[in-house]
Amino acid sequence: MAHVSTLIVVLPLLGYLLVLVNGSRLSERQIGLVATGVVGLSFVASVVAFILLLHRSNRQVTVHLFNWIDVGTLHVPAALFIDPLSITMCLFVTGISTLIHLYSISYMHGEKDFKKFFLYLNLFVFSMLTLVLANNLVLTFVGWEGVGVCSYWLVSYYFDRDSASSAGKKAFIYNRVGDVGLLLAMFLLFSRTGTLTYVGVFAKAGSLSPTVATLVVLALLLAATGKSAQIPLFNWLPDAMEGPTPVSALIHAATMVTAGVYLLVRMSPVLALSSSGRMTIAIIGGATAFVAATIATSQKDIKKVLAFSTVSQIGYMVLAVGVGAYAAAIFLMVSHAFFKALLFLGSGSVIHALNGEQDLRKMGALQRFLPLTFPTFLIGWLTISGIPPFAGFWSKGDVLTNVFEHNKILWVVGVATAILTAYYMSRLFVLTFRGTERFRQVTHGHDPHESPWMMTLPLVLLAVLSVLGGLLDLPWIHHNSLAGFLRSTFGYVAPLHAQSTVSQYGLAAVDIAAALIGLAAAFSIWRSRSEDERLTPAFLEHVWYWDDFYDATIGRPLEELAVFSDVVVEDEVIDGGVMGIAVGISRSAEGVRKIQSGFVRHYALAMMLGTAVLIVFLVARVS
Amino acid sequence: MVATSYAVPSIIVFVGAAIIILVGAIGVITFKNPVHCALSLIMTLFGVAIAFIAQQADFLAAVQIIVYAGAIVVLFLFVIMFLGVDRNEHVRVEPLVAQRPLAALGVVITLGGLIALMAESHWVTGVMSASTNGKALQSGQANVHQLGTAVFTTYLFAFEATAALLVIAVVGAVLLARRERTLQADEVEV
Amino acid sequence: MNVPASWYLVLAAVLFGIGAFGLLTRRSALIMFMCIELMLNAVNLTFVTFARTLSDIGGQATVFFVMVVAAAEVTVGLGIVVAVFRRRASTSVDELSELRG
Amino acid sequence: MHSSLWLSALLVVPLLGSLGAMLVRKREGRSYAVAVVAASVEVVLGIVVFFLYNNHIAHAQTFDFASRHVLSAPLGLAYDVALDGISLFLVELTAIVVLLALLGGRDKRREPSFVAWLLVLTSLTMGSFVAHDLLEFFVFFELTLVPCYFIISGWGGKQRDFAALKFFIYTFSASAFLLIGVLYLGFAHQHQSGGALTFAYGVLQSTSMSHATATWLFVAFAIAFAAKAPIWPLHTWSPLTYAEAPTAGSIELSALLAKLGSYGLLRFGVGLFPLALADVRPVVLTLAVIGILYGSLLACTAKDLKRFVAYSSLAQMGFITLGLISGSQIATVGSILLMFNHGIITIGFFLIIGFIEQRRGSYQVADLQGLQGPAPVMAGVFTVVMLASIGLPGLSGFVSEYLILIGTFAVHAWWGVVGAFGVVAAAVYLLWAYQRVFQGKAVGANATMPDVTTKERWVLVPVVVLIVALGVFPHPVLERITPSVHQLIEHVAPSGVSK
Repeated sequence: MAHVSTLIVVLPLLGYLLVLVNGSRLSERQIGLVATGVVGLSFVASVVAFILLLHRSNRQVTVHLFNWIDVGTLHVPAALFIDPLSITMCLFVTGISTLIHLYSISYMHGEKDFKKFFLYLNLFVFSMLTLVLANNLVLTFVGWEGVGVCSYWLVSYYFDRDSASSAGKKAFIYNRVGDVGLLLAMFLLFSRTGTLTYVGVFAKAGSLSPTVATLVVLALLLAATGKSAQIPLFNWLPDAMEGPTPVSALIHAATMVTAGVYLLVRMSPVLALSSSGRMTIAIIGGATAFVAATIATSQKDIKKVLAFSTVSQIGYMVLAVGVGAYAAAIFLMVSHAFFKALLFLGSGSVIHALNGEQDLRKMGALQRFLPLTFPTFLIGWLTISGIPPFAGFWSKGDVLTNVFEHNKILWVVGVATAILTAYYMSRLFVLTFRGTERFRQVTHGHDPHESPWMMTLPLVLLAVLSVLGGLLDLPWIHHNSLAGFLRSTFGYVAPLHAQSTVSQYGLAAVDIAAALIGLAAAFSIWRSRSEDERLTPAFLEHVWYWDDFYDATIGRPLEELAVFSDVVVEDEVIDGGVMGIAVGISRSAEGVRKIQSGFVRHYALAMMLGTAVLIVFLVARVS
Repeated sequence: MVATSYAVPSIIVFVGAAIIILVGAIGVITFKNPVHCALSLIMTLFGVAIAFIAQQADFLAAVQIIVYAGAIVVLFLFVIMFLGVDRNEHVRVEPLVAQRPLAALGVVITLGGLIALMAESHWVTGVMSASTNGKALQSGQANVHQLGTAVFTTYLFAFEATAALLVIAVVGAVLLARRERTLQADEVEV
Repeated sequence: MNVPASWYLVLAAVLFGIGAFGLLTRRSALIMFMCIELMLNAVNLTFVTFARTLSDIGGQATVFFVMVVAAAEVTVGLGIVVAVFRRRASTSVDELSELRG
Repeated sequence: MHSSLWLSALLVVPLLGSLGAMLVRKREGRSYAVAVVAASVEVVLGIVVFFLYNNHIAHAQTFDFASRHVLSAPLGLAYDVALDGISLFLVELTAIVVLLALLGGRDKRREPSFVAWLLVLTSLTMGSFVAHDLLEFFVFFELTLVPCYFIISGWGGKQRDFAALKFFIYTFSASAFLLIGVLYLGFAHQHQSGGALTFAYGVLQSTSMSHATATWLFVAFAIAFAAKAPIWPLHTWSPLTYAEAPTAGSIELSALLAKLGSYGLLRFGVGLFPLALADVRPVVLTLAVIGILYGSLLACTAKDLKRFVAYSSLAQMGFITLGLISGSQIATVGSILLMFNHGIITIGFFLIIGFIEQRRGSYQVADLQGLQGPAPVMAGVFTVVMLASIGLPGLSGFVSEYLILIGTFAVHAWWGVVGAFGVVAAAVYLLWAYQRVFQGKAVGANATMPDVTTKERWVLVPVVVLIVALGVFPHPVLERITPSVHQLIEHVAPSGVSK
């Protein structure tokens, strides 16, 4: 067990080091295969660890590697913690990573920094697994920052484009604001419980006062909003689409952005102590889901639509966490990873076919040119829209059912978001694959061509997973499925009211109806046109002017403060004071220097007279 | 106090030494020719040496003759000859206004003050300095031994420091007096 | 019995005064040095006198060091005079007034 | 207890090297070789001392290699050296800095004097860190100004004379307060004990004094150390000086000499005047967080890379000050670790800036763009150094910053919170600089700038290795620092907070 779980983490790191050291001697394809291979092996190790864990009665294993930081009362080991939650995360992270690595070999073919791309990607997987498998908050923070910096590198991969480098910087800084939340949560927990391991914190969680617990939960929420792109820190994610598409699929859809949700779920025993904290989480989640969905309806860039869709879906997960439906959140996280990765990779395939064009207005009628991309994308679309029997229906349904029990208003918001989701995804689908051909200018008149097998194979596999993903946690087998497997890791599970079958089916019917409404609306509107100013208002297209708001309230004032400090405070006040003393001294010296005649005998005379005065003084004292 | 209560030889020695010293000193400040000044200085130094012997400072008297009169004044003469400045200085003219009256005033006040202080003060403190280690100076004995002991025990640190000082002074003098070469590119002038 | 200490002290004071006056009035750097020697000798004389009256060898030890310092001072001082003379062909200190304010 | 000869060797080897360098100055490049050899010997000695120091295992008194020789009893002068876990890493840093500064910041103009001054500076800095006597420390501390002055004024940029003068007068005037404080303390102790005048650190620690006296003395010490560190608002000499100094000089100044200030503040400020801490702590903590935020803010406006590092150092010194004044053991350990880490990180920054300046003839941000294209290795190393400075976990900066913040938070929560936001600020200005210099499209001279040569790579290797190693496995360092800090905090504790 210990060896296998260590392997899960170490393998990607090994791949990183291999490529780093030997990279210049390997061919492009070899690099790709090494990088993909280690992640694949890591997936195998995860499966083995999963099976081993299933056969244990105590499903919590700690693997101690070495003492990392050891000062006074602060003990931070580098240790892994394997339990149902972390192994679930490992499975889908390594699994999806393998597919996306494979896809990238072909997608990134011929790029100048091919080697660097896979270096970052392997390092990312390593960091993500560290985040997931850590047995304490500090080590989680290592992974947390590691994925952040890999995301920074990969977003600004095309560093000679200003937009890419700015987007990377923005992503990192927004994340950094969130990180302060995680830091503060750790500081609070350490000062109150004296430990930072999950097990230790949970054991002492009962001793936290309600105020402290709420503060911790809010700090964790801040961390989650940064990493998982929630209000108020969500607007870095759309910009992050500047990175290559596989990166968007892996980091900015399937894995990294769900880390915030993972953290909240992981800390569920602390969340259990603060109902106001959980309520805040639920509101943030619901609001994000809705706001992002409205924005997604008006985006013109295919990847931007998917990005806001990701924000919206993660909003659902956060909402689920807020109402205590942790298993539902994880269920949605896993299935979302399947279908969103599928959609991103599919869009990547489309972009690839159109020589890098991402504008929806320049697509259309691609159905017959992309024989494999089209059906897989179709499955992805239906899944995210919430059409049964695909995974999305079950996972989203699970979330909404739980929300319905806790808060009717949030449920209404959730359903409205579901309608919007079906709408914007259908718009995307229609504009891309149906309607009229608008891409001839981009392809210089040629027909778009389907991508090679390395790109389509992952699409097919992910499509299969999207179809079957619902099996993980069907409502009537809750106890033997994902929810049952995970239950032991949650500190507090909302007591499930014995729901009447009628209300269960009723809720499902509402979900289906919402999906169909959205679908129908989108088809009727967008089948015949590719743009419409009235339906994509500038307010939505510009993300509710969120960036401008931050710019005006934080960015610009800080910039002015910086300039003010530089010009006035630094140069005039502080250094002015210092130099003022110097100038004062030299001014008075100007006056005194006239005494200096330059004749040495004058000086000697002055000394002599001074001595005379001193002696007179002495005589006066003695007598 | 009556002069007769002192031994006549010591009075004679004192008066003789005083005359030599003062005549020499006045010679130093009045002669126009630097060579004459230097010779007057030797005279003064001899006088001081006599005063040293009269006060049991035998070793210092010897050093006074050897180092001062012998080495230092010879050095003066050497420089005078070397530079060829044995010319007359315009002693009668004083370019600096009021320099002489003020100098005289300062000197007179200082002298008067010193003598007044001497008359007023009580010098005997009874506290020995560190050098004697509690043992008083045995008057009337040769004190070379005592002086040597003091210099090489209590004042050892100072003694070593003066050694360093002399070396530095010699090096400095050599540097100052040698003819300048043109500075080479790799040399720092700091 | 030796003559009283005060006689020597007065002698030393007068010697000091003469030296000081010379220092203030003569312009030749060489002679100014000689005047300084006079002043140093005056001080030495007081030290020796006090060493005798207070029966303390410390006074004589100090004179010893004063002599060493005087020797060092003359060495460097004359070195400076030589160096200055090379540039100016004069030993008059009144011509060296570049350092006026 | 090991022989103090090791420490004396650390002091003497650079001096011998300096002498040797001057003796062989006639032959081109020979002085440089001699200096490099001396610096390498110094590093080897440093490594030996690192492994010999085992008091943390032996549970002995934490000072090792100690010996005291009184030079002049009446003056209280003594040669007194000792080493504990706190000074150990500053000694290591001193050795590493001089070697890397020589290798990476070679300046061929009047090389013999340059390397000689560098080595003299090393010896003096070493002396300050191992001095176990206040007066001795002061002498070393002050003397470091002399080689610095000549290095800046002899080999600096356009405004070198002004910069050198400002630096000298600024820090020299501030040190006057230290001298007064040291003398007062020494005489006060002599008065109390009735014994001989002594400035021995261990002895003076037991001086009893009133609350007000302790506060005044602390302030006197703190002014000198704050100007050296620099701590806001006594920092205004540093941007100009760092910008004007030659590469090796900037490295020495910010990587090493700045640490004299923070080290002094901990060892002598905190260690000698525990009584004052309760009163001065809020003030110093506040200055520290102002320094963090203010430095970060000004780093964003910096127009050249050296000023940029100067302001970022101001922020980092703020973190160090925050930790060592907090009275928390964890935070203090973090501060000492950060002193070392910041030294290594700064070497990395200045080396790369030096390489850029050498190639492009400028380190103005406006002149540089897109360097990642032509020089990926340089950009990569810069990224590592930058991320370490940001405090990315897994790299050295994180461990130290984390310890400082978590320790400070436990005892003075609000300052810890504000400090934590400094972490965001660091990301803002560092990424800003990286974007402007390394990202974007390289045109003109920027596009053809050569990447680092193999030789330069070898200079950068130790920097990167240390950054990664101390981030992943800081244990050997922490275990040596912690007992010494524990002892210091125990001494301070009765009057301050202990946690």
